Order: sequence, then structure tokens, then C-alpha cells
Amino acid sequence: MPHALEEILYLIAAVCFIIGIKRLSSPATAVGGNRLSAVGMLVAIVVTLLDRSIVGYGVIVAGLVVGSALGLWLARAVKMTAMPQMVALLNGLGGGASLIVGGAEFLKSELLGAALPIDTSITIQLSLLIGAVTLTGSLVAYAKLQELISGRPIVFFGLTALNAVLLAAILALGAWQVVHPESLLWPFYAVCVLSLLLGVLVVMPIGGADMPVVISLLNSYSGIAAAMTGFVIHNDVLIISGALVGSSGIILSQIMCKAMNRSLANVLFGAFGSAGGTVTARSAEGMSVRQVSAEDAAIQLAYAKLVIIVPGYGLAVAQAQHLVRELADLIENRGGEVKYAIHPVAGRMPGHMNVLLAEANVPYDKLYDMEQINSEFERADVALVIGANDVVNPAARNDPGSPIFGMPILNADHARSVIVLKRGMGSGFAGIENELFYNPRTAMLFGDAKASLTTLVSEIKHVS
Amino acid sequence: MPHALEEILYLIAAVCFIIGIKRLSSPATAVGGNRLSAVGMLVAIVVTLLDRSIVGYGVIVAGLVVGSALGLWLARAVKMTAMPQMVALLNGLGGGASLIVGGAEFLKSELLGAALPIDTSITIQLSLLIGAVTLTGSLVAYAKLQELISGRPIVFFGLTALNAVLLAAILALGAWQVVHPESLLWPFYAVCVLSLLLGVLVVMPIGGADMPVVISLLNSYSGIAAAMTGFVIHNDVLIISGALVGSSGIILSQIMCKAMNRSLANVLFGAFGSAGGTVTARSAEGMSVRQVSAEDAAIQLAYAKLVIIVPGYGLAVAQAQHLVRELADLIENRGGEVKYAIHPVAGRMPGHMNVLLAEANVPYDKLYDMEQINSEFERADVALVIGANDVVNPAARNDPGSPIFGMPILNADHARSVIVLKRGMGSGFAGIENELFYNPRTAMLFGDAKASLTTLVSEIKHVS
Amino acid sequence: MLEGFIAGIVIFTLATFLGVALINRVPPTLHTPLMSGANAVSGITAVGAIIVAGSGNGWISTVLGFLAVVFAMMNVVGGYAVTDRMLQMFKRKPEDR
Amino acid sequence: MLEGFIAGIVIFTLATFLGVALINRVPPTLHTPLMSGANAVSGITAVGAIIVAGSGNGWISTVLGFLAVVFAMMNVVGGYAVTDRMLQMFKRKPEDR
Amino acid sequence: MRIAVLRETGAGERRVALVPDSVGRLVRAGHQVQVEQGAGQGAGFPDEGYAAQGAALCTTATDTTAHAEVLAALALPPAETLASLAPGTAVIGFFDPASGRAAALLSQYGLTGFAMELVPRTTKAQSMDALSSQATVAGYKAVLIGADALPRFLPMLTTAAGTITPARVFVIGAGVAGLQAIATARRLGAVVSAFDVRPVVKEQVESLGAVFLEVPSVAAEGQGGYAQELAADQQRRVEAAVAAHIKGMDLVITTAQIPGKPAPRIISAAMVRSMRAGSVIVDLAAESGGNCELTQAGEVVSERDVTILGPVDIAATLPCHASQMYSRNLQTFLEYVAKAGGFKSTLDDPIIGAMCIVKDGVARNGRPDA
Amino acid sequence: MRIAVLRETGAGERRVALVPDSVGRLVRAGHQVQVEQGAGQGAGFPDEGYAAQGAALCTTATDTTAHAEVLAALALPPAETLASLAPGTAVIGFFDPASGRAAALLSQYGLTGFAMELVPRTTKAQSMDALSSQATVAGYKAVLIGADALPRFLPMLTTAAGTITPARVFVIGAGVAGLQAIATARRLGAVVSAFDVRPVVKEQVESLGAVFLEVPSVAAEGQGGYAQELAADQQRRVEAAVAAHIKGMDLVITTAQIPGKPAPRIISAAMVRSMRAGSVIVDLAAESGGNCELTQAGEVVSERDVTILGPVDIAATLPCHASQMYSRNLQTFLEYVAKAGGFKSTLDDPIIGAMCIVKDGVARNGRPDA
Ligand SMILES: NC(=O)c1ccc[n+]([C@@H]2O[C@H](COP(=O)([O-])OP(=O)(O)OC[C@H]3O[C@@H](n4cnc5c(N)ncnc54)[C@H](OP(=O)(O)O)[C@@H]3O)[C@@H](O)[C@H]2O)c1
Ligand SMILES: NC(=O)c1ccc[n+]([C@@H]2O[C@H](COP(=O)([O-])OP(=O)(O)OC[C@H]3O[C@@H](n4cnc5c(N)ncnc54)[C@H](OP(=O)(O)O)[C@@H]3O)[C@@H](O)[C@H]2O)c1
Repeated sequence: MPHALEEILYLIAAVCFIIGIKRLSSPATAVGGNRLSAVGMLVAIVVTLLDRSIVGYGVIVAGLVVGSALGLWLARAVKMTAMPQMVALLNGLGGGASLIVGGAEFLKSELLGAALPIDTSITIQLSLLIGAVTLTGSLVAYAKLQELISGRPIVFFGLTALNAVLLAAILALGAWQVVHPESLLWPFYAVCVLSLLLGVLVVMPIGGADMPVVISLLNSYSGIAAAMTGFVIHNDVLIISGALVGSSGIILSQIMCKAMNRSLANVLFGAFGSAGGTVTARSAEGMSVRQVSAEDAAIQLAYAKLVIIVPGYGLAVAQAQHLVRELADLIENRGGEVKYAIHPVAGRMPGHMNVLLAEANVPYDKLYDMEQINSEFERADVALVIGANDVVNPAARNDPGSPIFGMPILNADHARSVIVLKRGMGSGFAGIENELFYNPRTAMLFGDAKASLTTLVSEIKHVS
Repeated sequence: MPHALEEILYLIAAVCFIIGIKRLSSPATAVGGNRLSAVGMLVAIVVTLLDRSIVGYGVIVAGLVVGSALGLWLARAVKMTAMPQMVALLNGLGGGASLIVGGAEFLKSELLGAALPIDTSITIQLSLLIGAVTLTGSLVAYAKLQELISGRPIVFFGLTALNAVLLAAILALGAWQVVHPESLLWPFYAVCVLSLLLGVLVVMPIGGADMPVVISLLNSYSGIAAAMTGFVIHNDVLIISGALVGSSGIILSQIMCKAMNRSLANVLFGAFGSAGGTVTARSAEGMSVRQVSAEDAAIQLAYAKLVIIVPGYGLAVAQAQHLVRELADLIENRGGEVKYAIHPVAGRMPGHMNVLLAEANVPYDKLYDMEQINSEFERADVALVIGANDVVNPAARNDPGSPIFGMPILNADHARSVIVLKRGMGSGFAGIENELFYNPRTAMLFGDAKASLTTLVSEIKHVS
Repeated sequence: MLEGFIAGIVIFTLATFLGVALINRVPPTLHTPLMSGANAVSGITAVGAIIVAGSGNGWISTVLGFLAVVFAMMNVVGGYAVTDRMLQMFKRKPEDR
Repeated sequence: MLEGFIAGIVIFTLATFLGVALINRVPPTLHTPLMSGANAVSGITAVGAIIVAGSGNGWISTVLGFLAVVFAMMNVVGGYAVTDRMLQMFKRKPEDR
Repeated sequence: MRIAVLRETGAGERRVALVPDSVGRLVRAGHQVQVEQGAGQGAGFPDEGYAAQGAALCTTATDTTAHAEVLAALALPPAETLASLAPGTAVIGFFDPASGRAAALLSQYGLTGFAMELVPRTTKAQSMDALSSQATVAGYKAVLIGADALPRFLPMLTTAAGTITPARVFVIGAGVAGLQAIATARRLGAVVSAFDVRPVVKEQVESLGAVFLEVPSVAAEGQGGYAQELAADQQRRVEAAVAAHIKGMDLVITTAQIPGKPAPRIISAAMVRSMRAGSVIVDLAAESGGNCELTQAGEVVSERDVTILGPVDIAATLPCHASQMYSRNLQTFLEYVAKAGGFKSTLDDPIIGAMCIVKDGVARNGRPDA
Repeated sequence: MRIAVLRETGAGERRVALVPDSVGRLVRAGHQVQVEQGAGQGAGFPDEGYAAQGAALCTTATDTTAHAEVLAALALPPAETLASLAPGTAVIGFFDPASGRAAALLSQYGLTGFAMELVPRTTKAQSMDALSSQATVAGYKAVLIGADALPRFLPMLTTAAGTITPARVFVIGAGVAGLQAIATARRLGAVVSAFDVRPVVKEQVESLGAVFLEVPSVAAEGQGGYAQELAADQQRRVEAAVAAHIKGMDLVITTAQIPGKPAPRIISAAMVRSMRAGSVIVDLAAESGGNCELTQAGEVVSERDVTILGPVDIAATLPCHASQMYSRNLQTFLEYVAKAGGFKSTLDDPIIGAMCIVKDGVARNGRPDA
């Protein structure tokens, strides 16, 4: 294949990556985006296989077959809940590949006795460093998430200092090799080993809950490693794709931190301040509640076919009736159906919910009595519980010891998923715990109902 | 200056352009963005001046001084209302420069008798074509806006076909020159002349109201021309900046078309279908109304210190009371103040506006009687008139012949700016024209009040 | 050589900015898929691995090349497949309404 | 030569995508300033003009070069100045609240 | 001008023609106002209020009207009062011009009379339009008394003791009073529908969140925004539609009027009998004959568990605000007249001229149907 | 169970203890229901409705109660009816347990009595809580009659005849009735404030968009969600705050009650005299002595142009829905009893036990303050 054609095809592959990544960031185009990116990868690999400089295909084909098969098997076997650690593992392998390519190039020149030009030399050192950190860092992240090792932050005194010293040593050794191309092999191995160690030590002190951010960051590193490899083997597609992944990975890490209301620095070095890491809300009996971001809740609502809204006293306290109406309108405009389930004793006076919803001009024919609506919860995609508590407490059905046992309740827990808007884990009028909030299908959106609904309304407008 | 340093400095300049253009697209950062971009330009020019290949500085300095002085003078002298045509003029000059550079390179090789390499040859032809079209196209746009020639679309039978023929001829001549580098001068001149003609003919059939889109498109062309010049003189910064401007210009043109609810094709070739082009609403007496986009209206509201809302019958018809309240809340959250001016006969029954706004829970203390509020309009940044008409009709004050002469009205026209939400130019209960709508300070946002308010609400959330 | 290196730097810079500009607003549900999809792209190092493995520079290159190809291909194939699986939820929903 | 040309094409492609990705949502009030600011950037052709004018290849180059420099500099200086003027309105407003 | 305000003498009339606030404004504009003692008592405006605003309080009616150029009234004052007035004195109030009774009496005593019913329905004259202001009160009050008489809730209530369905309210005649009734019933949470013969009203009804009962090709818009009588075929279609609709209603409020004509008969006895037990009809047109066949003005009629209220002078039951609004109308009119040169001057003005039914003892056109 | 429903005999009582819908549900659950002819007439439930739901209609009261195990009532039936019942028959209704009169009569005839006043105020028993359901009616109705008596509009209106300012409504005692009154007045557009001695109520008042009148360190929450009497110093602070606030009010609705005690006296005669002319007080506590010093139960009192209404049995004026709600409470109670094994079985159940004031002629605890 003429070199120019090769370059153009590489460029086309890079364009596929660019468009693919862009599309991956919106729900409506994500599937196609990922596939386009895969097509780009296929093009790049095929072009490479046709490269004139390749002399033997045996090893390559073996590697391709083995690698693809293993990859496919892993992807098939993994459980949906184990996705983050799988990404970590795969990412580590990518970093490892960059490390090896860099190392091989170095060793090749060493064997041939040819002095490397300075630019290649620098980028080889960087490939080694970044590739190695990505490899071991990702493996540690994998182990933490897979609970092979404890997910808790592992910190010891002087760790930060040690890491700094390690990094300095690696850089010094690398620089020495660049300046003395005729050098010995041991600094090369030292760089590799120290970098591998650095990867382990950098990820160890970070808690399991923050791993997704770390993985995203390591992903960015593996991109940069690939870009460095590109400099080493003078290949533009590697540079472009690597840089692309490198920068978008950092931005994504930042977005993820922002969604957790933290800074990147706080995630990376947070454990050194507070030894605890993030804590998830847990009830006395050790059950834990699942929180949801307004953005995710909005996406669920946007794609739901039937949403049943369960208003309660908290909605009245928050005086958020108009926002509920607006949210419902938005869902309906997207083609979803919205019904309101009015429990006879919701609120603090007979007809409280009626007054409230009438104020917001909710049409009467969308209000349903308990008897009318209870059978419909099963086909509801989302039950949106807003400031209600006792009236959706399953204890009334299950727990003969409960003071509300025997009271008919709204079957919000029968919906495919439940989103609860309340300020915290406060109890309702009856003053009792509500196990609905600990149901695995339930997600809590904490905050004053007015604030939460305002965010939901603005988020749902952005769901494409 | 060593070549590598030169290249790096050029890259820095390009980065300045990238960040500058990004910042220019948001109100909060636009000023800084433009200046950063100017710094980049300075860097690029200084680096070029230090280029080793430059032998004489006299002509350059003369050109720099004359060009800068003229540019500055033009920028100072132009009136704010004449900005679009000024941009057109400047853009045309940029295109002209690319044309000249391309031509000079061609003539140089011609003089030296050196055959041009194929890539240079191709890009020279493209510089000529695109530069020339930009030059004359921009000049025509300038002339139309400056009303040196009629702003109306100028179309004649066969124009599209003629343009197609012209373009084909240019491309053929260009290709011939690429293939026969040793050729004569006349095809070169022919390409230049035909391209200049093409620029004129392409812009002629487009109406004056659409010129901004055309200018943005020509701006994109001038970017591409610069990029081609970059290929000719083997300079990356030209390629990067040119491509940047080229693509962002096209996107901007599309955004502008979308804001006008039209397609780019419709703007460029629309005149061929309906000979009329766009028509601005004009009253019988030749006064014209000014329309405003929801986005602009939202920005005005977002930055206003005092907004007085004037509700009328149309608000009730649209049943958009809840949205008004929401809009007001958003303005208040940004620190603005909102008051409602209730005219005694607004609506169709006594107290109509009260019922309406009470439904939306607008606090009573924000409702003001005509007598209370009329003196406040003067200090209002925006009077937002929603579906009201007769109650803000200045004819009641000025026109003794009017059936409503003598009725006290709300002084909406005393506000610094007036935004009117109504469906069209329909009259109100009294059935008479309202000169407020033709007031230069008034901007109309046409559409059902509910739809307009929905858009305003979502736009104002995006104003940063 | 240096000329090519500088062109590389220019390309690297542009691609970096492009990466930043591409990712604007990502809903949290897409964080993991996007990360995973980008991760698959970083498997592009497979190109380098293939070149090393095919360069025929003795057994070291061959062994290392083989390893690199296996790692990189696991990253590529696994990455794309995993991403696709995660994205299934976005594929059916909008249609069946 | 061709090598450089292809690097140029790569750079051109990346910059084109970058331009597309940069411009997402522009409020209409900024349409004209943005257009004008981008227009000033397209005056980068001044670099080419200076090289032509300074190349000393006879009077044609000199005359054409002079013209090109004048045109391009008008575009550059006028463009930035005009944009800045248009943007004045955004400078004061947020402060005086 | 010298303006007199008397205590109204009608039975159940608690309103007063001018309230202290208006008196104050007129006094400050240079007029003199004489008020009979206790004139505002029934509406909650004690004498002190008038005195504070600069009115001269007089003990007797004759004292009050002595030297008055204008007598501001609500209803036509009794004959003896008219007799005591100097010829040419202007008397203003609701004079039922269609009946011609007021014109006869006023000309007998050589007076000048202005009927508030005849304020033109133009945007400009709206602030003098007392029919509108009193109809506003009537529409509001009609819902209150209807809701009070109803054995049901108006709003929907979901309670531990079962769900209460909202009441269905039907408003016939969606003029000023009808629209206000719609708004008030909607406020209370009822499901409201409405009917009118003027097609423009549909949009207005919907702008209040109620449903318009559409009857194909019925349109009877007369001049000045008033309705006309229906043609026979239209009448039949309306009857059929109303009969079908009214069966499911809990509260019906009728306000249909045609100026100068008896109120149109819209609800027949058979329709009433088709209604559900416990439903209520409030007929605001009772005074002019009633929109319902069974209505008796001023009485409560029960027919097969349907209650029919025919309140008269309903605005007088909200005396404070009804007086305040009427007073403002009157004040605006007086200011307008003063600006136009006083009552003695020309009647060319489109508003003053239209309202004048007697000029110095000579009866004039005035009637809307004339 | 064999359930009897009689025509209520109290003056002005138009409600009925069970409506046809409830009767149907009970019949379908296997109970027998005997209804006296015309029992539901006043509430708009004709005999045919009962028959259609499977009730046996009886012509006389004695026929109806023959063989009955349960007599479902509203008020305590007259002595002759009680005398005709078989000993051990269960009688259910509002029995004013605090007075002890009902317990005496019921034990005299060897009957079993359940007082609806004693339904515990728990989430679970809420569907039997007839006090709440009837208080809901009362709160709604209080606003309607108050608004009707007021010479002003409740809502704000900006009209061509001037701007009507919204009425200021003050609700004292924000329990079930008070909250409903707040909601209704807010619906009508009034500016509403409220006061209660239980601090939890503040949030509830605000959840209805009204303003809570705060009096520092006043808190008198008793057991079961009811209020207690105030300590003397608290009482003084409340008095001062109410006196200052009430001056500017147009409509005052009082609902304050303390179970088993006379209603707290909150509005003194002096406060009434400080109010504006034309203002209105609706005292829902009239039956237990009134929250206002000048209230007379069942009468309309006028003091210096302030009108004080002391309606009694106000729920009976909305007979259809009041009966429907009461009936649903009773039905739920009967179903609950049947599920628990019938009246003959144990009184250990926290709800049934609490309500029983007489068991087979023996008086029991029952009183909330006991
Ligand atoms: N309807 C009646 O007539 C009546 C009368 C008296 C009593 N009750 C009783 O009241 C209860 C009614 O049940 P319900 O489910 O409506 O209410 P609930 O059980 O009282 O629960 C209300 C919930 O709303 C949350 N909340 C309060 N303010 C909020 C705000 N501003 N934003 C978001 N959440 C807020 C609280 O949780 P956080 O604190 O965590 O936010 C609370 O758990 C029943 O037990 C019923 O028996 C009813
Ligand atoms: N208050 C009373 O008691 C009463 C009673 C009777 C008559 N009137 C008279 O009614 C008039 C009231 O004045 P006003 O300013 O409130 O109303 P108006 O003068 O009648 O004007 C209403 C305007 O709203 C626009 N509109 C209608 N539907 C709309 C929608 N869905 N979305 C957006 N705009 C819509 C119409 O223009 P487009 O068609 O272009 O959209 C129309 O020009 C006065 O002339 C008054 O005299 C009042």
C-alpha cells in the first residue's frame, strides 16, 4: 500500500474515533458512536497489517486471535454490576501494551546497537513510565473493585513523599538514558520496575467508591501512553487517538468528580486528609439506601412510558406543586404518561393533595384514588414519590407490629423503579422507618422537594 | 530564530485562536477571548517578521502601517448599526489577501521558471478560487447592506446554471494548470477573473435580510482560503487557523439559519423559489416592527435590574400563568426585580388578571395598580408585555381620533426596552392598531404566549 | 526527524484540544460507557504492537510483540464489546415507545 | 514534500473538527461578534502576505506583497477592533449589578 | 358642582352611591358634596368617614338636596324627593330605562336624568360602567350562595372517608357576571362549563379554564357587545343542547340578559325535573323574568329536590365593595362631565349623550333598542 | 350482622348514618341492613337507592330496629327508640362522651355504646375518624357562610372601578376544620393567617400557603394530637398577640377545641369591638361554648357592626357529602369490627376498646381525659 494512502486511511480511522467519542456522550447516539469508533479501529488495524515493514505474520495472527478471543470472552462473561472493574482491567492491558511496545523499541535499538534520535528516546521513556503506571494502577483498581483486596483507602505515613521520590527517580533515570543513548540496560529495567511500583502506590490510598474516577483518569493515561508510542513509531493515528483519549479522559474525570460534588485533587489525595473516604447512608440495621443524581433520575423519567406520581405532605411543605405539574407536562410532551396517585390520608388534612394540585391546575382526570391506581403500579416504569412517606410504607402490609399495620397503602414498591424525593431520612407523621427507601429498586434524590424538582425539570429538558 | 522555535510559537498562536474562539461564544468570556485571539495574531506576525527568508523590510513595514491604520480607522468610524457590513468589508479584504498571496506564489514560480510541485499547484488554484469569491462576494454583501445597491434579491433566468458553468470552467482551467505546470499565464488570469465574477453572481440573488448568514459563510470561505495559502507556503499556523475559521464559520452560519428557522440551502437559493425573499412585517404606514429571538430576549431579561410584566387577555387565552411565574422566579433568582402591572381593564372581565395570577400563586404584593406602577416604567430595563394590547396603546394618550383616546394606559413605552409576546400583529378588543409595536425600543417575540414563555424559561437558564 | 516530531506535537496539541471540546455535557448514566468506549480507543496501541511483532527483529521483539498484540487486542475487542453491552439499555427504549 | 502535504491534511482535518466542536451553543447576540472575531483570525493570511512581500522576488512580488499585507492587516486590525467594540456591552453589564 | 348623596330607601338596599374616598376626590377637585346622615351606614361607611373627606353632613333628605345640582343615587329616588329638587337638577342612577318609568317621573319634575345602564360599552367608558361593576359582584355572590345551598362540596377531596368528586357547575350567559361566576367556581375547585349565544365568548370562557358548551351555528351578537334574541331554529338547537347537558350538573348559574327585553327563557320546567336530586339553580336574571321557567324573583323554589334561587339586588348583599365600585364609576362620570363643561352644556359627547334619558324635563332617545 | 339505620330526628339534621353505597358494600359482605323509610331523603338519597343496594326498607322506627344487632346513628336516638332495642344491641354515633349523658341512657337500657368521638387519632384509624370527616365539612362551610355574610370580596380584583384589596382571613385553631378553612379561603383568594397552640401546626399552615401567627413559647400539644389548656402566662401572651392581630382582619374563623373541656375563650368582647366595621366572625366552637365571648350558639349576633355567627351542626348543612363521609367512616368501623370477631367479642382491640363507652349496660372508661 502506498504510504500516502496508508496515512489517509489512518486519518479516516482517527475521524471515526472523533465522531464516535462525540456520539458516545449523548444517549440517543451512543450505540452508533461506539460502533463507528470500532469501525475506525478495524480500519487502522487492517492498514497496519498491510504495512510494508511487516515481515512475518505468524506471531501477529496468533496474538490477534488470542487477544480478540480473550477480550470477547471477558466482555461476555462479566456481570453488568462488574463493569467498572472490567474497564479497569482492559485499560490496564492497554497500558501494558504501550509499555511493551516502548520497551521493545528500546531493546531493538539496543540490540542493533543503533543510537536512538533524541525525540524517540524521550517518548520511549514516557511510554514506559505512563504505560507501566497505567498497567499496575488499573490492576489495583480492578482488585479493589473486585474485592480481591480491601476497597478501603490504604495509607501509610510518608506515602506521598515516597511517590514523589519515586517519580523523581524515574524521571532522572529516563533523562540520563536520553542523554546517554549508548547506556546500559539496567536503568531501562529500573525505570520499568519503579514505574510499575508507582502505579500501585498511587492508587492504593484511594477508596473503592472513588475508583470510577480513578479508572477514568488511568484511561486518560493509557491514551497518553498510546500517543507517546505513536511518537516512538512515528505514527499519526496513535498520536491523534491517544491525545484524544488523554484529554477527553481528563475532562470526563472532572465531570465525574463534579457529579459527586468533589474536586479531582480531593479524590486523588482526599484519603490523606480524612482517613474515612466516602460513606454511603446506612440505616441502623445495616441496610443501605441508594442515591441517584438528578440527571439520572431525569433520564429515567424521560424514557418512561408510565410515571405515577405519589405526592405527600412534603410536597405541600415545599410548596412545589407548580413544579410537579411542569415536570409532568415535560414527560407528557416526550410521549410518556403521567398519573397522580392520591392516598386518602396524604398530607395533613382531608383533601390536602387536591387543594395543592388544583392550585397547579392539574386536571382532575389525572388524579387517581388508591383503589383505582394500585393495580397500575406494576406497569409503571417509575413511581415518583414526592415528600410522601407513611402512605407508601410497606410495613402497613408486612409488619404486624407496626402502628400502621393494616392501613391500605399505595403500591409504589410494585413499580419497576421508585424515585423518592425528600430532604433526608426523616420519618413521616407516624414516626416510623420506611423500608421502601432501602428497597434495591428505590433511588433517593435528597433535598427540598422544590429544589430537587427544579433540577429535575431543567435536566429533563436536556435529555435528548 | 531556529525553525523549531518558530514552529512552536506558531503553535502557541494557534492555541490562542482556539481558546479565543471558544471564549467568544459565551457572553461572560467573549471580551477576553477576542483579546487572547489578538495576542495570538501578534505572536504569529512577529514570528513571521523574524523569518530568515525575509530579505527586505521596507515594503512590509509600509504595508503593516498602512493596513493597520486603515483598519483601525474603519473600526472607529463605523456606526454600531453598520457593523455587519463592516465585517463583510474586512472579510473581503482577507479573502483578497489570500488571492494575492496565491497569485504571487504562482507568478513567482512562473518568473523563476520553476515548476511547482503538484500539491502547491493544487492549493494555489484553490487559494485563487476561494479568495476571489470571498473578495467579490463580501463586497457585494457590503454594498447591499450599505444600500449602495438594492438589498432586494437580484435574480435572472438561468443564473444558477450560469454559476454552475462558471464554477466548472474555473475548476477545469485550474486542473489544466496543475497538470501542465509549464503553461501560459492566460489560464491563471482567467481563473482569477471568473472567480471574481462568480463571487458577485453567487451573492447577488440573496436578499439583504439574509446577508448576515452570507457574511458568516464568506467568512468561513476566507478561512479556507487562508488554509490553502498555508499549504502553498507550507505554514501550519495558516492551515490550523484557516481550517478553524472555515469550520466554525459554517457551524455559525447554520446556527444563525436555525435561529431564523430556515435552512442554509433555503437562505442561499431561497430567492429562486419565491422571488420575494424574506419580508419584514410592515404596517400600512410603512413602519416596521423589530422581531427578537427568544434567546436575545432571555439575555435582556437575565441582565435586567427591574422587569415590569404587563399581562393581558392573551396570557389568559394561552393559559400560561404558571410559566410567567416561573420566568419571574428565575429573573429574581438572578438578582433582578419583577413587578406586575395590572391594568384595570386587562382581560375580559373585572379582575381577570387577578384570578389568573392568583392561580399561579403570584404574591399579591407584586401586583401593582396602574397608578402605583406607571411612574416606575421609566426605571424599568424591560417591560415584558404578554398578550396585552389595548392597555398599552399609546394612542390613548396621543391620538384624539382614537376610540380609546383619554383612557389611562400603562406606560410600557417609557421602559428602556419593551418586549411584546403575542401571536402575530392581531389587534385587541378595541380593534385598533398599536403604535407601541412599531416603537424602535420595542421588540416582538411572536408566537403563542405559552410556547414563547416556555422557550424564554429554558433560554434564561442558559444565560451565564 | 525533528520536522516530523514538531508536526507530531502540532497534531498532539490539536487532538488534545479536540478531546476537550468534544466532551461537553455527559449525563451520569453515560459516564461508564463513555469511559469504556474511550478506553477501547486507547487500544490503538495495537497498531504499534503489530508493527513491533511483525518487525522480525529477533525473538525479543517477537515475544514482546506477541504479548503486546494480545494485551492490546484484549483492550480493543473487550472494550468495544463491553461498551456495546452497557449501551443496550439505550437501544431499545426509544424505539418501543 | 508529499510527507509534509499529508501532515498538512491531517492538521487541516483536526482543526476542522476542532472548529466544529468549539461552537456549540451561541446566543444570537453573540452571532455577529463571533463572526467578526473569527473573521479577524482569518486575517492570519497576513503571515503569507508578509512572506511574499519580504521574499524580494522582483517588483511583482513586492507590489502584490504590499497590497496583500495592507489588505490582510486591515482585516486583522479592523476585525479585532470592531469585535472589541461590539463586545463592550457585555463588559459593563454584569459588573454594575 | 354641588353634589347630593341620600340614604337609599329601597328594601334590602345597603349600598350607597358615593363612598368617602370618592367624596374626598370630588371635594379636592373643587366640588361640594352633601351627604345625608347614615347614608353609608349599611355599607360600612360611617358618617365620620364622610366628614373627614370634606362632605357636609345633613340630617334630612331635603336638607341634603337643597341647592344640589346633581343627585347621585343608586335607584330612582322616591317621588317626594324628586319633587323637592330644583328643576334642571341632574339625577344619576340605575333607572331601568327600558321601562320608561323613570323618564316619565323625571320629566314630570323638569329634571335631567342620566341612566347608568346606558354607559356605552367601549374601552374608554369602562371605568364608568356600573352595570359591569355590579355584575362582577353578582357573579361572585351567585357562586357563594349557590355553594351554600348545595348539599355537596364544590372541590374534589380525596380523604380517608372516601373521595368527594368535584361539583359540576354550569354557567349560562358568560357576560361580566357569568365570567366572574366561572372564575369563582373554578377557584373553589368545581368543574365548570358555560354557554353563551355570542361566539366570541368561547375563547374568554376557555381563558378562565372552563369548558364552553358549543352549539353549532348559534350566534347572536348584537351591537355594543350585547346579545340579541335567537332565531327560532337556533333557539331549538340551544334548548336541545342545554337539556342534554344540564342533567349532569350540580349547580347552574344563569345570567343571560338581552338589554331592554325580558330575560331569555333557557331552562324549562322539564329540564329542571331532569336534574339530579340536590342540585341548585341560581338565576341572576330573576329580576327581568328569569332564565328558568320556575324562577320566582326573590324566592327560593323547590321542585323535586332541585332548589331554584332567584335572588334580587344581589349586589346589595356585598354592600361595602359594591358601593365602592359603583361610587368609583359615578365619580369617574362626574369628573368626565365636569371636564366636558358640566351638565348644562352640550349633550354631543358620545358618553354623556348616550346616558341622558331626560334633559330638563324633556325625554330623550337613550334606549339601547331605540 | 343485622344493622339498622333510622331517620335522624334532630332539628335541622339532614344527614343519614349510612348511604346506599355503604349499605351495598355491607350487604355484599354478608350483613343485613334495615333502613327506615325516608332516612336518606334529606341528604339526597331516596329510598329506591337503598332498595337497589339490597337494604330492607321498613316503615316505622320500631320495625327497623327489630332484631337489629347494631343501630347506626349520627346523634343519640331518642329514649323511646333506645328502649325498644334488645339489651346488648350496639349503638354507634356521636354521643358527646364528655357529658356522660349518653352513657347514662345507654346503660339504663342495657345497651352497648360506641362513641365516634373516641376513634383514636392514629394513621390506621383515620378512615373511621368521623370527627375529622365532619370537621372537614365544617371548615369548608364556615368560609362559605363567612364570605356570604361579609360585605366585601375575598379575592383581590383590579377592575375599571378601582382595585378591591383581598380580604384578610384569620383562622384560630388549625386542626382539621381550621386547615380546611384555610385552604378554602386561600382558594377564594383571601390573604390567610392562622394561629394554633400546637407548634407542629405551623408547618402545616404554611404548607397551605397561609401565614402562621407566632406567639413565642406557646406550646400545648396534648396526647393523641389534641391540644391542652394553656398555662396562665401562655394564655396572656396569646391574648395579646391575637388582640393585636385581629384588629386588621375582615373574616375570623375559630375552631379551637379541647376534647372534653369547654372551648377555650380566645376572642374577648373588647377584641370584637376593636375590629373594623363590617367584619365577620364565624365561631365553629359555638356548640361547646364558643371561642368568642359574644358567640351565641345557633344565633347571629351583631356588635358594633361586627357580625358573629355561631352555627351549630354545620356539617348537616352539606348533608349529601357529610353523610357520604360519615357513612364511609361507619362502614369501615363495622367492617373492622366484623373482622375482629363482632361486637360480642373482646374489647381488647385498641380502636374498638377505646370507642366503647358502655358495654352491655356497664359504663366504661372511654373518655379521652379519663
Ligand atoms: N390527610 C389527613 O387528613 C391527615 C391528617 C393528620 C395526619 N395525617 C397523617 O399524615 C401522614 C401523611 O402521609 P404522607 O406520606 O403524606 O406524609 P408523611 O408520612 O408525613 O411524610 C412526609 C415526608 O415528607 C418529607 N418532607 C417534608 N418536608 C419536605 C420538603 N420540603 N421537601 C421534601 N420532602 C419533605 C419528610 O421527610 P424528610 O424530613 O426526610 O424530608 C417526610 O418523611 C399519614 O401518616 C397520615 O395518617 C393525615
Ligand atoms: N377587563 C374587563 O373587564 C373587560 C371586559 C370586556 C372588554 N375588555 C377590553 O379588553 C381589552 C383588554 O386589553 P388587553 O390588553 O388585556 O387585551 P387585548 O387588547 O384584547 O389584546 C390581547 C392581545 O393578546 C394577543 N393574544 C391572544 N391570544 C394570545 C396567545 N395565545 N398568545 C399570545 N398572545 C395572544 C392578541 O394578539 P395576537 O392575536 O397577535 O396574538 C391580542 O392583541 C380592553 O380593550 C378592555 O376594554 C375588558
